[in-house]
Amino acid sequence: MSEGGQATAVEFAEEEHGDALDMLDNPAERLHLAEATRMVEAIIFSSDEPVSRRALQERLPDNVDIDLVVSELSSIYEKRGVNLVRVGDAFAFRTAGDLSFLMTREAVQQRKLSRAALEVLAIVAYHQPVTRAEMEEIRGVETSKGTLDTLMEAGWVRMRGRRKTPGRPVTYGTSEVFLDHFGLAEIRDLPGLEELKGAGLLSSRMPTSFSVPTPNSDPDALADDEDPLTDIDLEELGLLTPRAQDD
Amino acid sequence: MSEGGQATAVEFAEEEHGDALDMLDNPAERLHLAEATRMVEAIIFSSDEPVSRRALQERLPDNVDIDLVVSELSSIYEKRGVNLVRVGDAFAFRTAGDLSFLMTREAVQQRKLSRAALEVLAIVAYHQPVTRAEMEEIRGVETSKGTLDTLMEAGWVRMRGRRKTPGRPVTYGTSEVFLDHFGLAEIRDLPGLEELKGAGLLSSRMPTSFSVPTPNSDPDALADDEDPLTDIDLEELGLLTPRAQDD
Amino acid sequence: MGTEQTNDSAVAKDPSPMDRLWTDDTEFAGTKDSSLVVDVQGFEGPLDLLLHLARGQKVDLTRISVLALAEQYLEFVEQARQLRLELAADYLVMAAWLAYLKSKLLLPKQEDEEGESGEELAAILQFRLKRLEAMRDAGAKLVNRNRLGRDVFTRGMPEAVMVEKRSVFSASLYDLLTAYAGQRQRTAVTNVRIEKRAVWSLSDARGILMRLIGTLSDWTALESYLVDYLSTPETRNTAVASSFAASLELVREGRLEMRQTEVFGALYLRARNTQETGEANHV
Repeated sequence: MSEGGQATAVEFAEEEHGDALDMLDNPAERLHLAEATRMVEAIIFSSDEPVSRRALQERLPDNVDIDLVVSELSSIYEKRGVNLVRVGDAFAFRTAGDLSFLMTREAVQQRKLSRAALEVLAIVAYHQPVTRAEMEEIRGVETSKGTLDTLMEAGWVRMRGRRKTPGRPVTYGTSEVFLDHFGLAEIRDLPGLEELKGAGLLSSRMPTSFSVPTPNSDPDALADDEDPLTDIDLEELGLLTPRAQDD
Repeated sequence: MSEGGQATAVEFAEEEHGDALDMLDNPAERLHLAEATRMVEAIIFSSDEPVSRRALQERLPDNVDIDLVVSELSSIYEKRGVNLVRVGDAFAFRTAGDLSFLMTREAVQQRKLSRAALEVLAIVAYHQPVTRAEMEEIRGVETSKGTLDTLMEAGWVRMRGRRKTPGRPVTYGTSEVFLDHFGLAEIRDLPGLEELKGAGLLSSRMPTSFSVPTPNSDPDALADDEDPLTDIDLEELGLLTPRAQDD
Repeated sequence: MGTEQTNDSAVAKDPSPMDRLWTDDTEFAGTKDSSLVVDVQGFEGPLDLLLHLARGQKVDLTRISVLALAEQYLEFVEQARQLRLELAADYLVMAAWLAYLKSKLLLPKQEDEEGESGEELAAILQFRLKRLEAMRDAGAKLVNRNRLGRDVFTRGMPEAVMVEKRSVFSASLYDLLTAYAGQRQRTAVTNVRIEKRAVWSLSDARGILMRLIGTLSDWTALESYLVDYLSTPETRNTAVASSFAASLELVREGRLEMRQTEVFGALYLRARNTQETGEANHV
């Protein structure tokens, strides 16, 4: 709300709460005004920008007194958690000023995961435990360090251990957070080849040699050719700052 | 509450508060509730997506009774141009259904659902969790590639998990986006669900009660009834299951 | 609330392609393209066609003449074949089943008969038609509700990003799977060209058999139903060979039983009563 520019809560100084309706003696007129108020409320609510007086006039029946309706709506919302505000010659709903603290908190911007990151994530999920070299082999392109970092930062990918092969490359796998985010009870719930085909995600004309791996159901169990990560490994990888003496 | 529809007479002026407030004797409590209501109003109003109960709980003081506040808010908005609706375990403000005639300008071009897609969507919604094989059994035809894909892309259908049967087939169900889109508070609100269930039409197997119709099993039926099939109401289907004899 | 309003999307009126098919012979007789699949004409599979035929009887589905329905369907398939229309396999599976049903309904019930009686089979068919119709009606009710973005609208100017998800990144399972499938597909060398097939592959035959035996619990001659309806003269040999091989495979897996009373005699098949997937749970 604080960002509202010159927006000011619409003030129709002399008028008090609900006065507009009370002023009308004729029940039919009251009903008419009430209906028009609902319309204006819905229009302003759903519009993606402040709605001008003229725009309201165009969309409402001819005999509607826009000023009266707006003042009525404004008084209805006057003490609510949301107020009707005037921005120049237009109207909009804004969170009440005293509640703006509710809005700013936790306003974390969500970012869309890049295509490359999605691909890497999917490969880690299906092919885990998988090394970076293996990811590259599957994808056919080099995986940038940043992509993996992003996925680890998101908490979806974790280092599992080291492959017992020369160079002892780090193996990657998915985390609990990953399962949670994607609504999977267990990693085995990832759809297999037939399911992907059935859902129309994969062409039904894949070569017969094509396969989709089924990840091990226990994500924590190390494969036969995996060593666990030690603290030393983690330090080496820069993930663990050398221990300071506690207490 | 989700049925924000009756275009009946609206009396704004006198009904500023819902019932919940009136029920509270203690002025301090009333004030407390009124303030909490403003906060919830602001939070839900500010979002275009449904806000979950949990998210509300996290943002409000501990001693706030969310259910009470929401029901209060819901009654305040019941007859307004904007209604509070429940979507699964979340809440959102949506323009009132009876004002749709007014909103045509806002309407975004909706992707046309093919007959097949609509059929599959209905099957997923009413039979969930349902496997692809079961969908095919019901429709008597293979689901063409892309049909499920389209529904998943729209975000209405999602993979739910796997059936605990040999082959562990993936099961499908609907999402919160689906509920929101079709104005349903929960799956139980699907039109005609109870009747269909009662008629045994939601089971994957023919119910035993759905036995071979014997001649004259229904003495009240007109022999020369020529009603076209399209007039069959789902409720009437409930008559098909032989009634248990009353004692 | 919004159920009466006219709806532009989906399920408006049945196009009644059947009527065209029966009345406008010239259009079809003139069609030389034998690859024309009836599916394309507007039916969503054999059950849909049956439902359409059933409506022609103008009675409640419970009182419908299943025998007449089966005959109509078989006649339709016969016509289609004479017009050299290629019918999708599902239609032929249904034809085979209906031919079986018809024989059951016409023949007097034997004392030692196993499996469902003709009346029970007819009830199964009625149940399936009713269930499909119910789903179709439900779908129509669904799309005619007040829909978000068409009849009902959200806040046009959301003020804050409501973060429910703890995660900074947004991605759905669908996004993930699409990315994976797309990527694997790109890298897999897919220069496989599928020629228009004149043969039944083993997996075709298997699929068709599976669908067929799911509904047959009585001994059924492989040839008399399956091959008659499922194959054209040109594909008869390959159909027999593949179905035979596929049925042996299914016997081995314990899904099928096979019987032959004499050397070179007819082969009889029936499903082994395996418990299929349980009832769907409902919310």
